[in-house]
Amino acid sequence: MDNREVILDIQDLHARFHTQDGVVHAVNGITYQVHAGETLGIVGESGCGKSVSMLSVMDLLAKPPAEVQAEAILFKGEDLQHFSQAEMRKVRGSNMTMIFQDPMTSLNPVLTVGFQIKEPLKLHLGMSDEEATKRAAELLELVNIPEAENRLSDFPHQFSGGMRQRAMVAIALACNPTLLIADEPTTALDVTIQAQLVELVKGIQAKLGMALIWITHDLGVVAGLAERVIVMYAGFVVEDAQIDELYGNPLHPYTLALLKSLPRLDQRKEEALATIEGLPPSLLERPQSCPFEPRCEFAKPKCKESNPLLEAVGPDHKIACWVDIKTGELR
Amino acid sequence: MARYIFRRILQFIPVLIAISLFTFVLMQAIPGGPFDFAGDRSLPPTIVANLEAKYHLDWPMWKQYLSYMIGDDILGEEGGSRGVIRGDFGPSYHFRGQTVADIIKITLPVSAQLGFMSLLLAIIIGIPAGIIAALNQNSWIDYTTTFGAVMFVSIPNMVLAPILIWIFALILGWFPVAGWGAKPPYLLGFLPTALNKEFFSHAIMPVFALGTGSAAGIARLTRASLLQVIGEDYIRTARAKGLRERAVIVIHALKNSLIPVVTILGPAFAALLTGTFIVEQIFGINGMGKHFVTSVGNRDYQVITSVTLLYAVVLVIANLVVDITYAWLDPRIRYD
Amino acid sequence: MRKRLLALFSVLIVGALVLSACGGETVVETVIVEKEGETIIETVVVEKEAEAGEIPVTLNLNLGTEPPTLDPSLATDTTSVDIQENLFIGLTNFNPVTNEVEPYLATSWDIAENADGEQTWTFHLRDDVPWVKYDPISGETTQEVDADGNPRFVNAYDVEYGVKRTVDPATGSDYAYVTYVIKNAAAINGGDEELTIDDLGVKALDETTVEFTLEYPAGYFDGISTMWIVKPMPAWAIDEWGDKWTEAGLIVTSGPYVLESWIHGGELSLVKNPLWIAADSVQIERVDFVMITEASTSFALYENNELDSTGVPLPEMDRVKADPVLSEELRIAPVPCTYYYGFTNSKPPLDDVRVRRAFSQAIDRQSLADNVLKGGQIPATSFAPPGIFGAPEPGTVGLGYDAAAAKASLQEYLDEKGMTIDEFNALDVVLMHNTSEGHARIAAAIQQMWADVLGVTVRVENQEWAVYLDTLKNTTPLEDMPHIWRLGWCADYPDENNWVHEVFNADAGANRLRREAGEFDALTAAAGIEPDPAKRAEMYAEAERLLTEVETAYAPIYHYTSVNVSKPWLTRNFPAIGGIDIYNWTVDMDAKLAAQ
Amino acid sequence: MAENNSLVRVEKLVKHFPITQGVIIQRQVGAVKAVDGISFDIKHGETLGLVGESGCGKSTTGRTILQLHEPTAGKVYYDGEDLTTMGESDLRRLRREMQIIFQDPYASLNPRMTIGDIIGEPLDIHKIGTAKERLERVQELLNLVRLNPFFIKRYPHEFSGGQRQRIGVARALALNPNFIVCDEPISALDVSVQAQVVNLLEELQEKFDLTYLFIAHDLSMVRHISDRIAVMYLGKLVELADKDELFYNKMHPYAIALLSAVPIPDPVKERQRKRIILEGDVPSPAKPPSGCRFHTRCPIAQDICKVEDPPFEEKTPGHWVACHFTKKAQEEML
Amino acid sequence: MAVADLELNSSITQQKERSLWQKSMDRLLRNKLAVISGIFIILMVLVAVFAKQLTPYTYAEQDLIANNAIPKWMLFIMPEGAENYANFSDKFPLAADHLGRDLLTRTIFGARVSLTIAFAGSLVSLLIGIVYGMISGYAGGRVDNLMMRVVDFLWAFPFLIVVILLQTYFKAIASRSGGEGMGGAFINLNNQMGGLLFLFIAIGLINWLGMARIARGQVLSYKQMEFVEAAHALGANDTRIMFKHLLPNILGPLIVAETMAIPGYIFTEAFLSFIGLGVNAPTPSWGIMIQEGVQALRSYPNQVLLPAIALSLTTLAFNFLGDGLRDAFDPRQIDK
Repeated sequence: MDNREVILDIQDLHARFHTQDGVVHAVNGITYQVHAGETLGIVGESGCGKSVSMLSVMDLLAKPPAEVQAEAILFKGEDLQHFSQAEMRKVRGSNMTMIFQDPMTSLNPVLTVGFQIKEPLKLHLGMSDEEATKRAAELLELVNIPEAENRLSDFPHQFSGGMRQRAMVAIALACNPTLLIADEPTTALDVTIQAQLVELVKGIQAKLGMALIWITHDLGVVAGLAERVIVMYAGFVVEDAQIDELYGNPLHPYTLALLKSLPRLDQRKEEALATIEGLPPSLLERPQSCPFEPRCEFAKPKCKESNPLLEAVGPDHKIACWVDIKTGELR
Repeated sequence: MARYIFRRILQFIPVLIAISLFTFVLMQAIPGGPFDFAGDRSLPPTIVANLEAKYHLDWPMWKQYLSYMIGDDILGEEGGSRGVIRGDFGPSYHFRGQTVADIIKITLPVSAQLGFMSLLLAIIIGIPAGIIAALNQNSWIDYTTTFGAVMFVSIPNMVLAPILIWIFALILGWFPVAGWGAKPPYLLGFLPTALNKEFFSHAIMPVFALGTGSAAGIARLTRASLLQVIGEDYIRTARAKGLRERAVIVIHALKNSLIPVVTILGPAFAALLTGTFIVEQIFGINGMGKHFVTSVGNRDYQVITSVTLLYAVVLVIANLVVDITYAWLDPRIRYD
Repeated sequence: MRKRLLALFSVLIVGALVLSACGGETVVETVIVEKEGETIIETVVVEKEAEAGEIPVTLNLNLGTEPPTLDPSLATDTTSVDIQENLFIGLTNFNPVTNEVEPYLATSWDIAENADGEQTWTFHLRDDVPWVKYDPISGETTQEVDADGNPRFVNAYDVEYGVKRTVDPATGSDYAYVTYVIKNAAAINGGDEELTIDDLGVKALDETTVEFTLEYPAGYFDGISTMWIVKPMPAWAIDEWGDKWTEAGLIVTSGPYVLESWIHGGELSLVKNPLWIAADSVQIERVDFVMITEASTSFALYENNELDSTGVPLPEMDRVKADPVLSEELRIAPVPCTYYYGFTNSKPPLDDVRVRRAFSQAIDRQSLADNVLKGGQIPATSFAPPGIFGAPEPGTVGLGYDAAAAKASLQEYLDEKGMTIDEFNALDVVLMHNTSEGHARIAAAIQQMWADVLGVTVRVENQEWAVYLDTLKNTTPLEDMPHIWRLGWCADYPDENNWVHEVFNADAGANRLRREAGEFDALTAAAGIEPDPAKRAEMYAEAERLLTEVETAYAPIYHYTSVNVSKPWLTRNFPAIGGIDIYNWTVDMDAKLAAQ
Repeated sequence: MAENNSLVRVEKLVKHFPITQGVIIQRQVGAVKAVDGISFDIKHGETLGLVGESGCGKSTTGRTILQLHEPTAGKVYYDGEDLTTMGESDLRRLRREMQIIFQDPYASLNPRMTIGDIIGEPLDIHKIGTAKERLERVQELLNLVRLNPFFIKRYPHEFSGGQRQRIGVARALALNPNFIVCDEPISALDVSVQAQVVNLLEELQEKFDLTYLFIAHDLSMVRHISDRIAVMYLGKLVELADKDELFYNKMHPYAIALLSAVPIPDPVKERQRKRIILEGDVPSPAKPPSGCRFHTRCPIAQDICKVEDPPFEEKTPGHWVACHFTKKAQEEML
Repeated sequence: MAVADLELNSSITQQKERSLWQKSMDRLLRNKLAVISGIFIILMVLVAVFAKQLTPYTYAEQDLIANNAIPKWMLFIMPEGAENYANFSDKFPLAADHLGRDLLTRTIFGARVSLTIAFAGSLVSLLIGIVYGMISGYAGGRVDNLMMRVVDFLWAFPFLIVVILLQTYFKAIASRSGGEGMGGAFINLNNQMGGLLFLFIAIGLINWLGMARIARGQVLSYKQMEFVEAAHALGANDTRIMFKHLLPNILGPLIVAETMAIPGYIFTEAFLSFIGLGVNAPTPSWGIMIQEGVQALRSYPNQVLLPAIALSLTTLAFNFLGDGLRDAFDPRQIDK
């Protein structure tokens, strides 16, 4: 077990969107903890609720149409749900920061990069413009942007995609956060640039010691980065395990299938890739059965009857499944 | 930027030539000349001939056009026209003794003041209303503002204006019935010399009648644009920084959302300036729009062509200003 | 950048406020400046000390439009004529009440025949009418002086100059044709190269005597002598300033008022001429004109006490007549103008007199006046209105409304041609008017009358004025000519010659009716030179009868009236001919101020 | 490089997109050198993988081969026929044999057309069969890509990404082509769906003896599906080899760095791997660096690299590389 | 096949197939204001089409005696003192105009003119705009550049001024007899339509610029879409791509823009009527009725009220419908 302090404790988080087509159940009661200095990977396919859950925690969803409920969202022991708007703003951007998927649209195109980096410095640290400018240049240097000082006055469109994402990292790091949430930050980037960014964030994390949540659909990136991984499917956490345990001993049928379906650079082609047939379920109805049941090769009648809860099946290993995939029998 | 402006100004030239030619030819193609009649009667042929000779309307059309554009001395004719290129717009056929330049000097500032203030009103009312509506999306504030905006767009100013006069001038007696509160000469050629009660009390109703439609249009556009911007990723970034909602809107959303609004200000200004006719007519304001329409009836060729030309110049300048503002608002756009 | 813009904006606003803070009244004037050796006319702002003391007796009127010119040679429209009537003295003048020609500049005149058998009119002038100029900056009216420093008075040479200026083709006077009665005027104005301007039949015999030699005898020349085109004009001022000589600050005038300021298209002000021969009898000290086209706005200004007199918009007539106050202020005055429908006499089916008669007799002119026009208009059966020399009494000559006769007349035609009414309607008779709401109303009403009485369908079309007159030219191909068209005619001088002869004579006029010349044309030509007034009147009455009853070449509809409201503190009259005579009006300023 | 069994042969292919300036008279002020003289061939029945980072010109290469872009220079032979000099009608005939599958399953299907119309369109264009025959063919194709023929009247937006991509495949197959350019067909799909599409493509290749040019940036998937792999950088080919040769004997510094950057879903291996992090960004193809285009980011670049563009040579049989220092690269970077 | 069976059972099989048009329609139908507006417009169209059947009077039929007549109940909207001058008659349900013509009838027939202008003007501008914009956008390169410069060029023409000049010309020409050939046929047709034809040609001709720009922009964005490349790859020719692939996709925004532009057309008609360049009397149009009614505003406000309300409600409806259509066609809300 991890003895480090739990800095983020999410308990039974739900998020729904009210749309014209009906209610979309994006997150359906997830529970997990993040420890200080820990790197947590959250993996899942598009629409599994991984981003929405983090945006819910950050209180960044527009309400309406979104609606968020949770038993508790404890950040450093305090329930964020009871925070006022002002208190929440203080947490956001200083203690808990976030970087987003698309570096092209996440920076304001009409404001200089420098201005955007300086904003949280002035806001949360009360720096003067001069101090902030100095610090902003340092931050840009920290994220490996050459001639950092000169580039503060550039506009985002004068930066390449990789540089923009690094500038985003600089903004997120501005106030030495306790927790950095990276929401698919490399998805839009090329492999070599992705490698740059991953190395950068790893290095910074080592230096600053903040906790890191890395949301991605790429099991490869997580493998080289995270200490612990959570796998999500259709708004549920289906598996939560230490990294080696998850890759070496996946216990949820979905995790297993996902890993099997990946072609691997380090392996010769053997035969056709394993596939997961079918599609993820529609989120318009709240599933009463196991959401993976229709696509699951281990499915049992029970899986159709009720939805399994996330349960510990070993030290630091939880799954939400009725079946023991080793035996193919009900647990 | 200077090069860009210079290039744009160079591009105006063919536009202006085309417009002047179009107007010139079209006006002459319409039956009836400026001297076929005097007031409510027609004139004998000898008199018409005298007058046409006096104003060189007996010349072939190409020559008349060149005389108008570049002047008689260049054509090697005696006539005294120095041509538009040297600032001589020729005489008015209808208002004997007045040149087109005289008329423009008096009427344009009035129309410009009216147009400018209406635009200002449109902006001052429209943009905040749009912002308020967008920030309260789907609330009663939003509905009221939007509905009010659409209502105002839907009332023609020829109805609005007399109603304003009836209520605010005749019944309540707050404002004078008609007229304009500024007189020539004008500061810098177009600004009223005194922004006093006299000026504003005269201006308020016509400006309102002219500007509300545009204000409502701008409000709708601002609302739509701001709503779109609020959905952008970088707004989420700004919120993730922990910025106050007001800072998010003012610093991060507003400038972006004004970009599409700015693009319609050019056409809106043109519409306000050329659309002053009805308001000028009803409020008895001595502006260029009113003058233009009467000139068409009078076949005052030089006035028509010159005023059209002038409108075109104002229009292209307004568009240029919009483009420059656009570039200023949006750093992604650079003209060079 | 934003800050800079803001700063600029604030400076502009503050600047404007500072300017506005300066007290006193600002008045705009035209001044002459010497600049780089050139004399330039400029408009400037003049700070006028707010004068303590009495408010001058002021009259507020609406001109409707900008006067196209204040130059007597060039004026053609009522707006211009209204202003210049008060600025320039005329040779003679109409009595505003009786319409008689009475002495003005000329104290008397003789008619004689010269050696060549030509008729001459000799006018004897008074010598005490000063030429004056108003200085807008000092507000003073000074008498003009000549090169030798002698004060200038209006004299016979000024009259000669004025007439010659009008006739000179280079002046481009629209109304020059009215002077064609003067010897050689038509030829000179028409550009006859063999004649010079000095061959014109006008000559100043001395300072106070001017002699006109006429082309042919014209008993109505006294009427012409009242007109602005033959007024004395200041040659030196016109020579100095050219086209600009009528601007405020430059204009040299001779009438009861002087031009104080003239903002083109906006406002125009007159002030009393203190040097005027009858200055004591002029009560109104200043006249402020606005130029508001929209009749309803003008009327609103009147109701708001911002105007002392104005026309009544037709749609407001019902209310005005019913309103206890406004109905008291309403004055309906006859105007010597006639509204008529012309027939294209050579275009089938209007080439048949029975059809024309049917159309004319089917018009219920009284109903039109009562229900559509509402301004007390007099139904017309002949052309010249009462008050014109030679005009028949209304109703004594011509065809009035007679539905049965109209029907019968058309039926007779149809029977003869073997047509049904539908076949007649298939001929697509067009009634055309120039674009105007009033004409459209009348046309719509008459169209309906024809449909009701005769069962004919007439198509109504309208054209913009300039196009319309172009269409009505007698050079227009017959197929482009509408069958029926509207026009109006107003008196230049109160004589039948100006009416039936100049308008309808197939040889003299434009012959829009497309008539063949006949008895009528010979009669009107002869009446023009007939010296015996009684005989002339008889001849004109016969001519009127021939044209309406026998030929029915056109259909007179009504004689105009002017429908005005005037505030109780204003005493005014409504001259039928010429401009408004403000110098004869009075304003009770105490009552006016009390009302405001 | 001509080989007898090659179906497609590309010789010194160049595609520049002009950058113009001027209002009425346009003047070319530069060019985006998207593809700048590349040569390779694709053998009958094989899958050639073409990898590279975004903006390297790999998609342009695919489109230029199919003459969807007019090549600026160079030749493209299909079955011995030169496509670049071919007339419009001949080209239309050959289009039946060459098809393309696109990256974006959303943008590649006309949202206003039904699935039946989309898949049937090639038949319609080439006037093949009667309406009924076409309908049958469409149903057959739907079955082939494992979609229910019942969907024929549906619109693209009613399908998931994977399904749409299969519709795209069905459309490409409608005319029984020999050669298909797969332009990043799986990049936009979720992991679990990628495998479905890749398997389908492989299955179809076997069934219909198809030749693929498989363009991708995901090297793992390229390795899985390709027979040979070409690596592109800034409009040039830098390395071309049999896939195993490329993975075990990579020579070009860029290929080495690229492969090292690909993450492997195995935490144990990830911890042991040597990763080469390239500095900086890919330069703009409008202003490519002089000499070897990779020299600005190359960890072993020497002076000569800035001046001299290394030739694309066959270092070992079937293994082509464009680098002055392949040995040094292997020694220092592996 | 197992997979196929699986697909058959998956969630999407339960839905009915719906095209994007239908989807947009569904979204539109959910917008209450837009639906009400749509119904109102349809109602107005029906009123215009069946005008003859709806009223026992014709628009030109007069009862001079009953000029300005009002029914007694209407007194409550009349100004003070109206009972002293009003001409009471129950013959006309919503009062009569100055010639004793039924106002309701004229308003109903006026809908014909205004709606014809609305639809014909938008049709003209849409057609020209689509063809021009599509050719320009599709051809690209020099052709596009040249064609867009022409649009920019024309953009500098002051719209209202040009309409006034054109309409003066058209009216002058049209009032002459038609004569032979194409021109003659046009003139005759125009005369039969009471002068409408040239009016909406004038309006449409000028408004096509905006449509062309939108069409071109849309074509440019869709041209790069892979489905267009796919069609190329399949051997489709340009015509097929333009009409089968591009046109259906670009139509949505154009329809939205055109709906938004319609109030402008209706207003332009009213404006031209106000300055005497509208349709020929006695054909009623709302513009002419407003112009006539406004003169009588103080005495008979009812006369302007009816056509003004009709016009305002119609433009209001088009505005709301346009808003609704814009939301319904919003690509961000449709796909995915």
